[in-house]
Amino acid sequence: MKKIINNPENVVNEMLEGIVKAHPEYVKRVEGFDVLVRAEGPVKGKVALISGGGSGHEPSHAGFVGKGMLDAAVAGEVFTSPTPTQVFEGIKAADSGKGVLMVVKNYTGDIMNFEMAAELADAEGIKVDSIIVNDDVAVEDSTWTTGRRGVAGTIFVHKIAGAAAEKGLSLQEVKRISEKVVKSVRTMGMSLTSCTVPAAGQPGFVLADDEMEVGLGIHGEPGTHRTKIKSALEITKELMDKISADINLKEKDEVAVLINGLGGTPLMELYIANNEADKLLKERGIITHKTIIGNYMTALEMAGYSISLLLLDAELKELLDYKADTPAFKQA
Amino acid sequence: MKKIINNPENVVNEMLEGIVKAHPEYVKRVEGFDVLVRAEGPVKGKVALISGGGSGHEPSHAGFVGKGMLDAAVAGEVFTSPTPTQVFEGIKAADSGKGVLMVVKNYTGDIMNFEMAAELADAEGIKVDSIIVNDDVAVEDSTWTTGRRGVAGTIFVHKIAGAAAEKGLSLQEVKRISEKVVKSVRTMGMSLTSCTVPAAGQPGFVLADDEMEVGLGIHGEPGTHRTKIKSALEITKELMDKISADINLKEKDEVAVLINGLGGTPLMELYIANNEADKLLKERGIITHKTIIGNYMTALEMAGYSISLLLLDAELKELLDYKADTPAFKQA
Amino acid sequence: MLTSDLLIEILKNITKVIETNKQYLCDIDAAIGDGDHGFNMNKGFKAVAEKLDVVKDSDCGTILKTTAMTLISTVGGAAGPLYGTAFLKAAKVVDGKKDLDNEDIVKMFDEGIKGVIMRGKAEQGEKTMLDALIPAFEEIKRALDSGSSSPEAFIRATKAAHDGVEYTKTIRATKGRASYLGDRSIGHQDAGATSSYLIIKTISDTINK
Amino acid sequence: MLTSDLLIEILKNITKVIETNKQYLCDIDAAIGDGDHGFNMNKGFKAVAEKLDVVKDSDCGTILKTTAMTLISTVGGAAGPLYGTAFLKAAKVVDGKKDLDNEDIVKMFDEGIKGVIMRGKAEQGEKTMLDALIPAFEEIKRALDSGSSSPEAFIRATKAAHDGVEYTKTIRATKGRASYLGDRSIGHQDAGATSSYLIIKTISDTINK
Ligand SMILES: Nc1ncnc2c1ncn2[C@@H]1O[C@H](COP(=O)(O)OP(=O)(O)O)[C@@H](O)[C@H]1O
Ligand SMILES: Nc1ncnc2c1ncn2[C@@H]1O[C@H](COP(=O)(O)OP(=O)(O)O)[C@@H](O)[C@H]1O
Ligand SMILES: [Mg+2]
Ligand SMILES: [Mg+2]
Ligand SMILES: [Mg+2]
Ligand SMILES: [Mg+2]
Repeated sequence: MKKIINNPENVVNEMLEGIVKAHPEYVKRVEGFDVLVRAEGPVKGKVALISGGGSGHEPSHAGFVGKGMLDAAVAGEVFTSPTPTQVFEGIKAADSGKGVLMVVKNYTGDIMNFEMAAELADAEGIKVDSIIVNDDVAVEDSTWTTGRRGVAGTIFVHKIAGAAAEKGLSLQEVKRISEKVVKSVRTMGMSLTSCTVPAAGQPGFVLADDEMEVGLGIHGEPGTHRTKIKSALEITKELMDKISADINLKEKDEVAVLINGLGGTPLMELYIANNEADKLLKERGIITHKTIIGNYMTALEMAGYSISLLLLDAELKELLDYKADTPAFKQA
Repeated sequence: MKKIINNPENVVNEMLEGIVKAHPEYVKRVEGFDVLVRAEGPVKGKVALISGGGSGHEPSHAGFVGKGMLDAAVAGEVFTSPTPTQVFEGIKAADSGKGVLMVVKNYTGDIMNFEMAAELADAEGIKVDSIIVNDDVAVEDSTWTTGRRGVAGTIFVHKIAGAAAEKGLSLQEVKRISEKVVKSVRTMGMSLTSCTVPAAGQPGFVLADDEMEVGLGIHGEPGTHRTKIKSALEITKELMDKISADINLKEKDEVAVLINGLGGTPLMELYIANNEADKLLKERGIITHKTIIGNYMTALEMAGYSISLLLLDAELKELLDYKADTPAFKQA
Repeated sequence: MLTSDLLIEILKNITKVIETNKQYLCDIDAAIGDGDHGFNMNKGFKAVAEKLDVVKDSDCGTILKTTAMTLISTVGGAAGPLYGTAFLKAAKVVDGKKDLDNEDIVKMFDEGIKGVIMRGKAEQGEKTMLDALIPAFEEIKRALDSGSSSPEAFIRATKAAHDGVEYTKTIRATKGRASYLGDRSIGHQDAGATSSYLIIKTISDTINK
Repeated sequence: MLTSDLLIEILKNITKVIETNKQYLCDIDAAIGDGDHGFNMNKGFKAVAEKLDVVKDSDCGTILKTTAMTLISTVGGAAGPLYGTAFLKAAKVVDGKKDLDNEDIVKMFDEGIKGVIMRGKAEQGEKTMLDALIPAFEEIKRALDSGSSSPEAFIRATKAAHDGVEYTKTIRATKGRASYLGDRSIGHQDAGATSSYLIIKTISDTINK
């Protein structure tokens, strides 16, 4: 394992310290907990948006704490959901009385820990609701399974629900809009390499020099299938086809595109992929309203990327374009 | 070689297409050339700032084309300086009559190609000057060598000279300020892995599983020495000591810090390194005015990072804090 | 008869067994999950062990509640809320009691498992810890009903839990992280079922000592 | 006597030789540089070869100027401006001439090398292409002065260039990318010196055919 770390058991704590030191104008730490809240929080008069999950997905989620996005982010151990105690601290630190919406990625662990935190908050009279993000079309969404995973599409929920909250909408409204985003966003990813959880010291799986894994999750979970490595065009087409089929895109539809790096992919490759994605969208007569490109929801140093498409309507478009100012996402 | 690409010979062109498609509100391409200029360029009434060099350092330099930073970026083949013809096109496309300042990293190839481009521009009556960035303290700056390399500190030149140009200062003033930045910035880096130029198909060097390379350049050039991998604290201390010794930092000095990922390093590790860097600065009583952290000057998928320190005065501070709006650097 | 002292000893032994099997549980989880189950469980039970001294003279309810709260606040992942809820529900049954009879034991188990089901919304046959826990519980009931002693019942439960783990190899996961793999999860044993088996085995080993 | 037809043939042969040695030049560059010298040169000379048909009936000055401009506009890196400037300066010497005598050849070489020095500000002994070019040039002068034919002179120049490449192995780079390595550059031959040797050898092979 080659990493710029000290003690593998202490990576989350040291990372959070490093974040606060880098961005004191954006975030502060809830003393004694792995929770970062807005430097000026809790912000009066607005619904608080909180998110979190296992660490290792940076800049998710702490990088999105700031104006127009999250009020707090809760960090679990690497790839492990945070405990209810931690989430509960996040809820308390973010709440200003207008209620709290938790953005939860659809993993058994996350669901249960956030749910238990909500029960704790409820017992203290804090209004809490949650939105479950399940954008990964790699996984079949059947009633017999836990359903789709939440992956990079979560960024769109942070951005759009964040704008809604920032504009002062009610908890009910912010939740309604979040649900619309979840219904309208689909993601699929692939990887060229695995990644190594610091405490584990070795990669979760191994890919041969000419192999790639398609449809994998953001925790180094194996994907849906493994194949010989293909060209940027073929890979992008495979992901786009799966996504478009699922979301049923039609000519003249407007979308926002997120080309998300998994941590170890050079920006050059993301742009090459975007070039292909853009061509495929144009071929179908679909209009790209906005493209977001870079490392947003990562899996440590994994090489690979995901594509997310968000089908827009006027309301989502306006909120997507609304200003945001956070360490990892800024928009004038 | 595992990369999300199509034809290795066409990566730069496809990347530039992908950039324009992702950020049409920021950049457009000079038809037929590997040059991106501001979407609204040439911008009347301001000195044009242009930069460039080999590709593979993304988001450098095209990612910094926009308000408050660059007017044009010229992209060479991967790790190869662009030709004078390409640079000349950049100069012509960016110039609005108030003169052009070229930000050049100190490599023989870059120096010569930009110089020849300036000769071409000069012949057409365009006012061109240049600033050579040489911030890498890993390399000895002696009169018998080509001097230090230009590395991540270049970002500070883009930001600060960019602000000066945006404010309407003269070519002479923008150059004076750029020179001050170059005098005040020092960088040193290390890597855990090598990187693979697409056309080459294999890594430039190979590091054993327990080795790291210290003081290397951003083109996969071997560094100053190779050692067993160390802790984040030890690595950061080694880099910081070398930098601080060179720039002669004193108590109460104010600095800007850039913790720059080389492309394959998870943000988690950069923040852990920042935690150490911050402690070391505090120990010496040095004041951190601003921290920039992320992938700014990369070497494809190389894992590793560099630290840059910029010693600030009132003028540099004001310009550093000035607003910027580009794909890869935004500041309100 | 299960005394609070014995309960403390059981919990200490579970901590040891989990620590010994940390890497083993991670490796199992890595094959079809994310490879952290051993770390998660070890972190939790190490924290539990540290709390045991404080509650060593308390009743079984307090001991189990402390265990539950500690697991909930330290483990995270899927295992934290599930085991945490199991212990919490079990604690309620024996609130205030220092000595537990067979009926208490059955009730504790029953409530604990119901807690897991309530929290995780899974049932038997979905390749989870329930595939070890439920057969073990049924075997305990059967054994005690037919007049066996509780040490004997736990020996039989251990065997049932072990069979449950083996059974998880033959089925497809439809809950938890492994469910994303579809049929590719077949052939691998479930990590949570394995830790449940280890816990039941440790109870058995301790009370049979 | 060097005719414009022979010059065209030489340039075509250089293109072939560079293509054949593309990987070899990259590998040499990779050891102490950035591993692209072969690609850079190959890209440039392939572009030159494409232009040769257009200028095949022109004078030597035009042919060399076209070569120079093509190298300048396609190669990039350090090699582009250096070889480009060399050809540009050489072109000036023979402007308008279709047939070159020995004096022209010497002058062309002299000006070309001066161009490299002007552009790159290096001198002999800094582990660059100059360490092959300068000894080769001196040998040509010496040979022609002592009455040798130009084919003979180039055979001797090739040997001198080869020795120059060997010499670069023994010294430390103080110019170009390899200079960043300090003493670690010793023991490796210089990529640009190697391509210069290949070019001189190709001239020699062509005119000796
Ligand atoms: N819904 C569920 N009901 C019961 N057990 C579950 C459920 N989901 C997961 N599990 C159990 O949890 C185990 C995984 O725990 P762990 O690895 O600690 O959490 P995570 O999956 O979050 O990494 C699985 O092996 C399975 O036995
Ligand atoms: N200042 C200089 N003067 C003469 N030759 C030089 C100089 N700098 C570099 N070179 C030559 O250029 C060669 C490298 O060319 P190339 O690899 O194409 O460019 P780059 O170093 O930009 O990648 C070196 O091997 C050396 O011979
Ligand atoms: Mg986990
Ligand atoms: Mg080069
Ligand atoms: Mg797990
Ligand atoms: Mg080179």
